[in-house]
Amino acid sequence: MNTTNIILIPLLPLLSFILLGLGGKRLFGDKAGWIASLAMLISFVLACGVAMNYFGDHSADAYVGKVVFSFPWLPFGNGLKINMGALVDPITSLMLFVVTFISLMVHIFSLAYMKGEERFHIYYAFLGLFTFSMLGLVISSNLFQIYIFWELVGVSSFLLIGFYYQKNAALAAAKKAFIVTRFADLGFLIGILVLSAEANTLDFQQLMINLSSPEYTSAAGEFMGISVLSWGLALVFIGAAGKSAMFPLHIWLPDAMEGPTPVSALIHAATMVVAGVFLVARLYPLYSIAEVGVQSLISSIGAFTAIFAALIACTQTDIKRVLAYSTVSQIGFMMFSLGIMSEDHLGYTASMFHLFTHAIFKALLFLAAGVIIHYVHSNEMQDMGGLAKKMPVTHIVFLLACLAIAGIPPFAGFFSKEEILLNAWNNNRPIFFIALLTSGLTAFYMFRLYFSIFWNKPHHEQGHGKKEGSWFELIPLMILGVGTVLAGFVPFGEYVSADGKPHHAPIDLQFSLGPVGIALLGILLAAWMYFKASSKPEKTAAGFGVFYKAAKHKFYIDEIWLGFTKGVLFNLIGRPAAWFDRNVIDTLVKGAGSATQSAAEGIKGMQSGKVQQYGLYFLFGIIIIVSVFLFTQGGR
Amino acid sequence: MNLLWIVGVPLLTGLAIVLAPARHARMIALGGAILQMALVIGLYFSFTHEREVGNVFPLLFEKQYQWFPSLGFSLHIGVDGISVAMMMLTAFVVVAGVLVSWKMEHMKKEFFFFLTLLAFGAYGFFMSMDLMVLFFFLEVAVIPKYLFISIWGSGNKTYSANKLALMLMGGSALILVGILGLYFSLPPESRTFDMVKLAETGIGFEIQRWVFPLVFVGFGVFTALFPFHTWVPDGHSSAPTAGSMFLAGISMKLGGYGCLRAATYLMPEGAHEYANIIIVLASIAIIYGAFATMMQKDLKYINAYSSISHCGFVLLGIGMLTKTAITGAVFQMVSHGLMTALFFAIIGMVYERTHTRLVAQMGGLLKVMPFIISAMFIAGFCSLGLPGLSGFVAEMTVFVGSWETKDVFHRTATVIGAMSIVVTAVYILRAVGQVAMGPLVASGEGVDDARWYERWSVIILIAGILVMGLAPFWLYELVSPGVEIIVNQFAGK
Amino acid sequence: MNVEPGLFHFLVIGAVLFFIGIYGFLTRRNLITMLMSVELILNSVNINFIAFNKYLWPGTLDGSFFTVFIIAIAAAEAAVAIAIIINLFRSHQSINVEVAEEMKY
Amino acid sequence: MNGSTIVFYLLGLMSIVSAVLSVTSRQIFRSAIYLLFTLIGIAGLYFWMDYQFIAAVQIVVYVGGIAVLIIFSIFLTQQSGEQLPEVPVSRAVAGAIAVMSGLALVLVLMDRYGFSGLSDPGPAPSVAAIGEKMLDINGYALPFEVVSILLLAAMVGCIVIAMRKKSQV
Repeated sequence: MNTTNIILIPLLPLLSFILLGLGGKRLFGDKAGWIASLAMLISFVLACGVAMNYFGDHSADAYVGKVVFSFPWLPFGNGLKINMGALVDPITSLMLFVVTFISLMVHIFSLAYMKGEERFHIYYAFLGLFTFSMLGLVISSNLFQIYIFWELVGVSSFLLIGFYYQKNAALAAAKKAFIVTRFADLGFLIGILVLSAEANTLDFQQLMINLSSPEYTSAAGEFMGISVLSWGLALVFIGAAGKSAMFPLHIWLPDAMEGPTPVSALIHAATMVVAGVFLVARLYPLYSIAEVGVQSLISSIGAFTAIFAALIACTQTDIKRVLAYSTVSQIGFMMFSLGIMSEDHLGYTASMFHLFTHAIFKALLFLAAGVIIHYVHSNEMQDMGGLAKKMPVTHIVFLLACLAIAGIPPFAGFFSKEEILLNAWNNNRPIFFIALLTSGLTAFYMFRLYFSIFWNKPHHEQGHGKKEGSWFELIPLMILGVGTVLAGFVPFGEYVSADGKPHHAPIDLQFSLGPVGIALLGILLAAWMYFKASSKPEKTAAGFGVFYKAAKHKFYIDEIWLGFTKGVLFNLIGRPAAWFDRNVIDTLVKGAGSATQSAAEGIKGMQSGKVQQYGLYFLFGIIIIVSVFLFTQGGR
Repeated sequence: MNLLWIVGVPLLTGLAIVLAPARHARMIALGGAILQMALVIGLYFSFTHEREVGNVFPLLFEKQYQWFPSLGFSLHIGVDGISVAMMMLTAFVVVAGVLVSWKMEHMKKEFFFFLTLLAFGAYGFFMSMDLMVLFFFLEVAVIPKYLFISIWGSGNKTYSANKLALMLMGGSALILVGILGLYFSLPPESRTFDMVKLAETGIGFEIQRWVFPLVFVGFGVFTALFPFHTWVPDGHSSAPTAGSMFLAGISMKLGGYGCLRAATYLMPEGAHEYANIIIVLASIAIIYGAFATMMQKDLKYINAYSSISHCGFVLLGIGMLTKTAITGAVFQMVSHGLMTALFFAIIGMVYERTHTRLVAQMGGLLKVMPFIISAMFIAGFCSLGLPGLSGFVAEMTVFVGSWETKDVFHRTATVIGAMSIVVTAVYILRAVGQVAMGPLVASGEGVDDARWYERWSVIILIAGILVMGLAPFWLYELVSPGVEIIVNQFAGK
Repeated sequence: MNVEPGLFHFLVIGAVLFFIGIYGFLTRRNLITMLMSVELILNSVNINFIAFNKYLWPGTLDGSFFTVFIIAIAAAEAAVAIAIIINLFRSHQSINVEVAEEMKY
Repeated sequence: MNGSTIVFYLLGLMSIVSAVLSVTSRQIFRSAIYLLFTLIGIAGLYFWMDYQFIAAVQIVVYVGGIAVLIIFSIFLTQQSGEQLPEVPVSRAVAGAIAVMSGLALVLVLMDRYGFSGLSDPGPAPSVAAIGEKMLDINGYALPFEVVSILLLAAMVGCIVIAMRKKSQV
């Protein structure tokens, strides 16, 4: 295991950030993208090396986590300290590969896609910052370290969503993304405090040993009837839910589509949004010993988010928003899979597997959507249609990705989704049925998208002979397309499992019939409605009535949040606080001042300069003093 | 290293400014400020060198000169890690403040003289080990501020200057009463103003009980202790740019340092007695300041109110009385000093170009002044506690330290404090986002980016923020022995 | 109470005159009337001196001398005061004390 | 109650009543005349006490000198017959309260102390004794000279103050 390599993996993107951020335009001009892509390529190669090295080492019975490097970054006085380190274990290796791979694809894709942007170098600088933060997050060996990078990915996401900074929508979306995740991070932070105080350490490995030790579990405290450990984990889960856009904190993700499309592919589809899943997976050993309530919290929120987002996705018309809701839904799958704990920990492997395959095909979908959007200059579905012939490469890879996400064998999504469903079937039937329904919906909305874009009505408006896209765009699409086809065949369970031991995931063909069947049903329905332009969609929508309208308006969650922030935070707390400060406290202060002043005004008259008045005071004074002496001690 | 150099250089600089022609004032001030910075950095290195060679004596470079022997006080100076950290903060802010005021035209000789005088007061304050001398330097650092605001200020400056001066003087009065009360409550043979001696001999609980609140509240006024914080918004918003930087960057730290050194260190039992009240007030200040900030429309008011919130962390840390929390309080002082000075410097630059400080009248300025606005983003991110910048380190240390005490009260206070990070994010992003992003407003057309002196001013402060944010361990190593001495006072009792 | 006039009676007269003088001094705004009040005060003091001299130390002369000196000084004082009053009247056309307030502020 | 006692009370009453009138009258000229009566009454009291020399000085200096001086200055500064402004009630009341309480206090004090002089004082000093003592080097010679100088100074001062300055013409 080469320590330097592991440190270099995140540092190269950081270097590219610093170089491009400080002197980008002057030093490199239009070559900025190449510099960043080169750094990313080296990172990717190193990451592959690390992963192969790690998984290639079969000497031990199981894959164990190794802290390959660690130094105290910030000690606290009480024995706790933030160590900056690198923990290499199966999911780290996996994530290193995924992040560097997707990031590399996005870097290459952007060379063409973002060409001619005024802030081209800044874009690459931010991509570098994001990639650095995300890589730092996945190699974290310390709970606080993960929080640090967690915040950094949040801020790079803010910067990238707001990349088109002159658009008000971008500003609003960037703020919303940051603030909503920040709100969730509050839970994470308090969770960290709880866990660290319980375990007296922040390092993951020691944390898990300490908190699962019998000495601790026997002496663990309670708060409001729930063990402190469960509190801590539930709070950490809030953070994870925020970053991974779980209901009801999902509202930021669809808006985040205001950012450049490659950014959506990288951050809001493949990597950052799964950080929550990664975090829960990182703490999986603790969640598995926590109270059942915490586990079912995770699984029920995940499952609800999955179906909820899928329903919304069926009604959206902006293709990036459809994809965004689809992302939310798929992350819901990963999340509930983690939450359904069982003896064999199949959910863990399945979730990670799905994370892996989803990253590839969702990045593909977004990048393809980017190509399409550039081609038709619109995000709206009704401006598209009949593009199949104009954009053959995009068409094929898009189809592959849609099949993958719908769970049609032998594409990537099939295998991972199958494991998730199997785990749910074995351990939690209600969630299984929800997930099954969601699978059908997924197939439906993805093919709705596919048919609307590529078939439906003939494309005639513009761009005869227009190029589909530059090779810099198409090559990453093809690579990802290949990945979509092949990723499912990775014997994933061999490498990634909760306990590090190889895990043979059974593919039960009989069991698969149901999910695949329902997915096919969804596809057929979509084909029936959208293959040819017709009025069927409108009629169906009308048939659903209020329900359709609610889904179209995202079930009004945004409005509820807006009402909460505007109504409660601003009007109920902020405004009174500001008012109170200016009018009550300041009045008290001013009152002290003006009381002094008026007292002075009052006694100013005594200093009239009139001798007679002074004489009067003098006389009174004498009288009073003499009387005091006379009647207090005058008795003698 | 003789500490007197560090107070001597600003004094000599001030003298030179007075004597030299006005057109050289800024050059002399800058030279003096840079010399001070060099001295302070040199002090840091010789300090760490002494520590490395095993000098474990709590105070280094200690010196004691007779001053007023008949009144029982002497010029007793010495530094520990906390002082060195605070002095470095001062040095950074002073250089940045001089640079920002480079184009000051109105009464520039006086302006730079007072700037230097403030530095003199602050350095002296951070190294004095005698209560009376401490008080003397505190006053030296306060009075020029009144002049800053009333001469070079803007807006409702007379009102603000009066308010600031009166409230700070009120605080000083409490401190003086406390100090004198302490002195005369002691038995005659052990009467002294020397803090080291006082800490050694200890002060009776009955005395601590009534002196502690006086001294703590007195210094608390300086560091915006709720409800004595209302000078902060008015004072900061009326002061000239460099004045706001000093006010928020250094003066508010005088209060925090004083609370730590003169109140908590000398009177540990008093601190225990009142810790819960301090925590309650600090928590209120944190969350209430944050919410009040959310509704402000003027950039300077936003930063001033957020200073109330951030200084709440200093007091929260002190109130928690654990080593980590107090370390966090010191971190927060340094961090907030740098960050808020940077913020005010930038607000001044933006104002100079757009002639407005109202957030609603700005927008899209990133396009025309990328350097300034990028720095503003950094200041904003530091304020909302982004890792890699100093604010994060400070806040997290306070939180971890606060969480240590395992009861519901302390933990509730911590959670309330932590809640402010969300509110902070809201107001910072609202303000900075509005200023930087969106369509460019008309007032931003054709303005230029930062000039060389502004660039350097910003770079110096950002360098401080980054060094602290990226490598907090060295600051920890510097500060923690000093904090340990304070905490041992509790343990010893 | 003894109706036979004695020391006490003179002292009472002196005190009453003294306070009448004070009253005049405090309430009048005219400089001449104020001067007259001052004369009353001085006279009441003289009465006391003489009465003490007569009833307490009959063999001595000190009370008388004080009285003489007081009268002499009162004369001087009156002369100076009237000179000032006349001068004031010339410059202000009034001898009301409240008119002369240039040095008040 | 013999004649001497009646005379005493009459003299005392005259002094006090005219003193009161003197400080309250709104006619400044009358005020001066009442003052004159008070001074004469006091001189009478000195006679009653057998202090003829003091009484004589009182009449010569006060009645003959100061009172006349005051009357002259009234003529110089005031059209006679003009009424003085009325004293505001608040000022009168404040003054009265102060004076009354002061008087009460003094009377209480005197009552406590219980001044009781000799019931039969000896003979009053003769004018000759006064003259001798006045010029005795061990007596009052120095004060006498000092007072002389004071009077001289006052005289010079009066002239200087009251003299018309050239610029004022």
